[in-house]
Amino acid sequence: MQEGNCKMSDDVSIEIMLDHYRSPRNYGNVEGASSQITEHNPLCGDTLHFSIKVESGIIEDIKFVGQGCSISQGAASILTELVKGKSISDAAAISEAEFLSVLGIQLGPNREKCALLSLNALKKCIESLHI
Amino acid sequence: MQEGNCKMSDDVSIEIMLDHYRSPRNYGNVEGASSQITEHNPLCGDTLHFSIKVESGIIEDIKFVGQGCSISQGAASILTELVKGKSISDAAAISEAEFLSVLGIQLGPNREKCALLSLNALKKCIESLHI
Amino acid sequence: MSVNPELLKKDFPIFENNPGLVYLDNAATTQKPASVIRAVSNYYSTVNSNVHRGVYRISEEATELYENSRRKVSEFIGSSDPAQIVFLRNTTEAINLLSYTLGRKLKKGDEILLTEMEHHSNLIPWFFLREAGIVIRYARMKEDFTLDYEDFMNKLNPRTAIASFTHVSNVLGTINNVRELSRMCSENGTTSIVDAAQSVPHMPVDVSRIGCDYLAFSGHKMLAPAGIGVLYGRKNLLEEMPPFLGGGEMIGEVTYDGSTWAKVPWKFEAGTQNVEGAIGLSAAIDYLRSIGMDSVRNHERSMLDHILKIMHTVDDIKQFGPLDLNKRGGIFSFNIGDVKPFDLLSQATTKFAISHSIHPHDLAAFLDGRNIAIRSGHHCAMPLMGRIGVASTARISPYIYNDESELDLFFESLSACRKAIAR
Amino acid sequence: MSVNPELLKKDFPIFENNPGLVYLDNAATTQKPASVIRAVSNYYSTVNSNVHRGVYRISEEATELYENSRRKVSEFIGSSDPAQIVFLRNTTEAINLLSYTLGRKLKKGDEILLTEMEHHSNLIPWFFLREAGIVIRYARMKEDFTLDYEDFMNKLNPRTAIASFTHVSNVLGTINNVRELSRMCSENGTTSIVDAAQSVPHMPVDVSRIGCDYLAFSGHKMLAPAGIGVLYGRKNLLEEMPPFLGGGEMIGEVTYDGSTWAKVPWKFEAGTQNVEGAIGLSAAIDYLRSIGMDSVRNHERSMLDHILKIMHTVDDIKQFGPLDLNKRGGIFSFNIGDVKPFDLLSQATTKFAISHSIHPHDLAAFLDGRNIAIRSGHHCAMPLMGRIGVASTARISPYIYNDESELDLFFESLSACRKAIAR
Ligand SMILES: Cc1ncc(COP(=O)(O)O)c(C=O)c1O
Ligand SMILES: Cc1ncc(COP(=O)(O)O)c(C=O)c1O
Repeated sequence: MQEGNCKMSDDVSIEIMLDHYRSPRNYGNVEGASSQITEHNPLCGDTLHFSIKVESGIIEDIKFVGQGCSISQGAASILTELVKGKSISDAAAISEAEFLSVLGIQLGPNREKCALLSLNALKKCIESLHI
Repeated sequence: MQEGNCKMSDDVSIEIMLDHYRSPRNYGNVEGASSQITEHNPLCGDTLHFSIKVESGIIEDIKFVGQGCSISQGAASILTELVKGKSISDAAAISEAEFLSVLGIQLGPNREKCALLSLNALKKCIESLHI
Repeated sequence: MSVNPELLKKDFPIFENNPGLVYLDNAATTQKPASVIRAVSNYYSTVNSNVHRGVYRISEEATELYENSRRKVSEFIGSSDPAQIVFLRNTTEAINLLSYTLGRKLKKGDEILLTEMEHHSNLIPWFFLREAGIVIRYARMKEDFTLDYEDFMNKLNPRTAIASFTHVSNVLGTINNVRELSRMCSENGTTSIVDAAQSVPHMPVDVSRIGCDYLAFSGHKMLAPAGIGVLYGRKNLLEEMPPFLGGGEMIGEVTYDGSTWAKVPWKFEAGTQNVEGAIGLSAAIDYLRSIGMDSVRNHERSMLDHILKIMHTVDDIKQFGPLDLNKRGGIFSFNIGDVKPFDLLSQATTKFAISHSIHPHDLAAFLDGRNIAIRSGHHCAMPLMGRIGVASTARISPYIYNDESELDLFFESLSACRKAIAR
Repeated sequence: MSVNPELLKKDFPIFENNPGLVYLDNAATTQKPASVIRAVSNYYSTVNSNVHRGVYRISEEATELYENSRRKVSEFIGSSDPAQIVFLRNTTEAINLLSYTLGRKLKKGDEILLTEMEHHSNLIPWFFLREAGIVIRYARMKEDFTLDYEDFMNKLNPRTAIASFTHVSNVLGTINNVRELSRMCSENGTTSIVDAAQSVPHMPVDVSRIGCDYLAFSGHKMLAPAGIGVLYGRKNLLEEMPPFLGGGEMIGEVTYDGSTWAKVPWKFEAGTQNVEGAIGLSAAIDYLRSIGMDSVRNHERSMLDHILKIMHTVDDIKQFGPLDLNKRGGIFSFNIGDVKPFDLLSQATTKFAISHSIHPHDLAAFLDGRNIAIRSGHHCAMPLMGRIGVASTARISPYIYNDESELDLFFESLSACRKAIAR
């Protein structure tokens, strides 16, 4: 999205995001998932479904399916790579600011919500493990 | 009210109004009234009570009592003089514009209501004759 | 007179401060001409004060300006009496006022008839009444994106207390024949309400010709400030209604034990009013009148004509709205490829499939990079999105300051976007 | 820092355009400094657009300005979270929102406790609930025009669901100890609501110190535009409440069959918001902060001190308000002579009697002739007028741009008026 309203501090980040959008990693459904969740941003209809498999507190597997803009879908793909193999407590501790800086694209307040949908969905997915 | 917010087109009119306010004509209650009414302007609390005696369609007697600003009370006094002896149909036909021009003072929209309270009260008083 | 966008644009300071800005989101809100901005700041700088009560010059003058604005609105929409014009915040508040006040008289099983193409503002206020057992029904939209009048007629029945319908759909552009709908309602003894948020700013609207009972619109969509909107209602109906908000200005007399109400329209204007908003709206009407509402309508019609002619330069484009220009306001919703609603089952079981669709948000973001402002999303009409089978759409809605060259630029940019981000 | 009215006056264009205007009706509405006027017109000229949804630059910037205004308001009144700040039209709408939403949960026989000194905006919305069998009670005012706290306490009982009270009376100037009242409410399990229309503009107000559940005020009384007001509510309470107005922006998800709601505060902001109003309010807060709310309060206190010292230069003057400056905001209501409520019996039976009273309207009209703007009437507090035994009063309410010389001129003119029109 070379000309998007992300203030493109980093063209490379945008290319990475678009690559994830076009070829999403970890796309699908984890078999025998420990937890799964469907979240969407009612304001724009972006939807994400995460399924995770947790063993001894470690995210052994994570997959997503979804529909929405390049930011929401690309970020979701990036997030799966980021947390796979991490402990659920480490994953749950990722702050919004941290995740945005991982993405590396400057977003306005309205599109930040797209980028953060995946992080919030994952956190809810982890929370629901304990219920 | 030499310095009032009436745009004093006519100092004489103001003096007349003030004179009526200070020494109201036809002040009191008509004995054996054909109709009477209490009206007030809720926006400022100005109150007027009219009583009229009508015979063969002629306003034989009219009196008022009231409380309020010089405009509402002075105008009421002037109105009693104006309609006494007139037919009820003539009295009922007096338009707001006509009455304002009789008073001869230019008033803003908010104070016009004070001046017109008496006319509206009289009209209601006449209407209720027919009920 | 025909509209000269290039000339008009000079009246709008935002374009001077944002050189090259192509603003195509006018169905959301419009820009403000200098004359409106000036009317508001002049008010602050000369006679700003509380209206209706002050016995001093600036308050009398402010009152005059406020009530003159009411008269101007009244004339502008063909109302026979300024007392039929209630100043509120916006269309949304107007429809809520109606749902709260008219809703009180409804009984369990009474029906409210809406259409499938309503904005949330003409849905949610009525949803509230479901708690009381009121039934909501929807007149269907046809395949050509116009309203199914027969279905509307069929759904009008002795229990239909209220029908509320949009004049122009903010998604499809569809112009409904509100005169005909109001007539059907009136014959059925049904109260008719017109959501005119997308019509009053864009075409001549005459309530006496339409014959509806109520009509609502917003200032901010017609060059005026936000925070000011209008409810038109037949005087006798407004008089019968209970008040909505209670407070200063809307009362007759108050004791600790109770209160009487002021006359209409003031009965519905509780608290300190947005006087500057009303004055701004009046200035906006002056501006629109100087152009002429027929000219505004003709301009938008020719813009839409141009759009429908050149849209196919963009591959995979799909548009949502009637193709008959007589039945369509200047609104163009579209997608590139299929932007389907999410469906977990189909999506999770099939392997991720390359599609040619571009999500509307990506379109809007890309176009923003070229200084073109368009809307993307559900346009506050989520149920309609489902009805037309999409998750969301992109939308452009030109106004008097837009011209064909901007539309050409827009379509060129769409094609460029398709190349850049289609997957 | 002490307030320099002469200097501040230069910031307000209305005084330049009305040389010699002595504006003493600030409890009704205040004038607007150039910085506020500029903030509004700058918005129109740079980033005017719809907030929250637009995926384009000016909409993102407008959203940021709007939400920054919310943060600023939140800090200004000591709220711990901007989500506790709901933008509405004015105090009146805020209290109606509460009466409609909280009122739904009340049962026949439940009580609402008000005080005898409330504005119509904090009376009528509660009166509406009487239809449902809700009982309204009033805490008494004492002879010195302060609230009878014992009576308030005594009237709090297990049925008291809600207590709503003014922080500063717009007629008497009485400052109520809302911290104490909120504490009593909270101990009794009663929801506390503070009408802060006359306090937030005039003194430091800190909701966390007060400890109330809700608090409401209006922008136009604190240098900001009309059409923007604030409801503060504890977040958990706002979250529990049902929505008030339905429409765009306040929803989660909508189908033809129902809807979910957005998070607070947006749940309560249906329809297109008054963004320019919020931006103007933010600029007004900047202006007030640059002076300091302590300084504003001290200035008004010294103005009132001066008033109470020189008022007796006018014969037959009677004032209505506490004499203790610690318990009184900058509001001075008075009459010349007795301005009694109308009483047909006594008036019609006695012959017309010369009295020394001057009706407040005549005072105001006379003073207007000298370019002094004061208020006269019932000040939207009719029941209180009866309680203090008058038909109406005159009132002055100085603000930061008024100085002692204006007060002196005012009292001289009062004396002149007495000579000219007493009967
Ligand atoms: C104490 C008090 N409460 C409420 C209000 C109502 O404020 P608004 O008209 O801005 O809603 C006012 C002012 O008019 C007031 O003085
Ligand atoms: C058809 C329609 N109805 C109602 C509304 C609501 O208008 P507002 O947000 O000004 O209340 C809009 C615009 O958002 C609209 O397009």
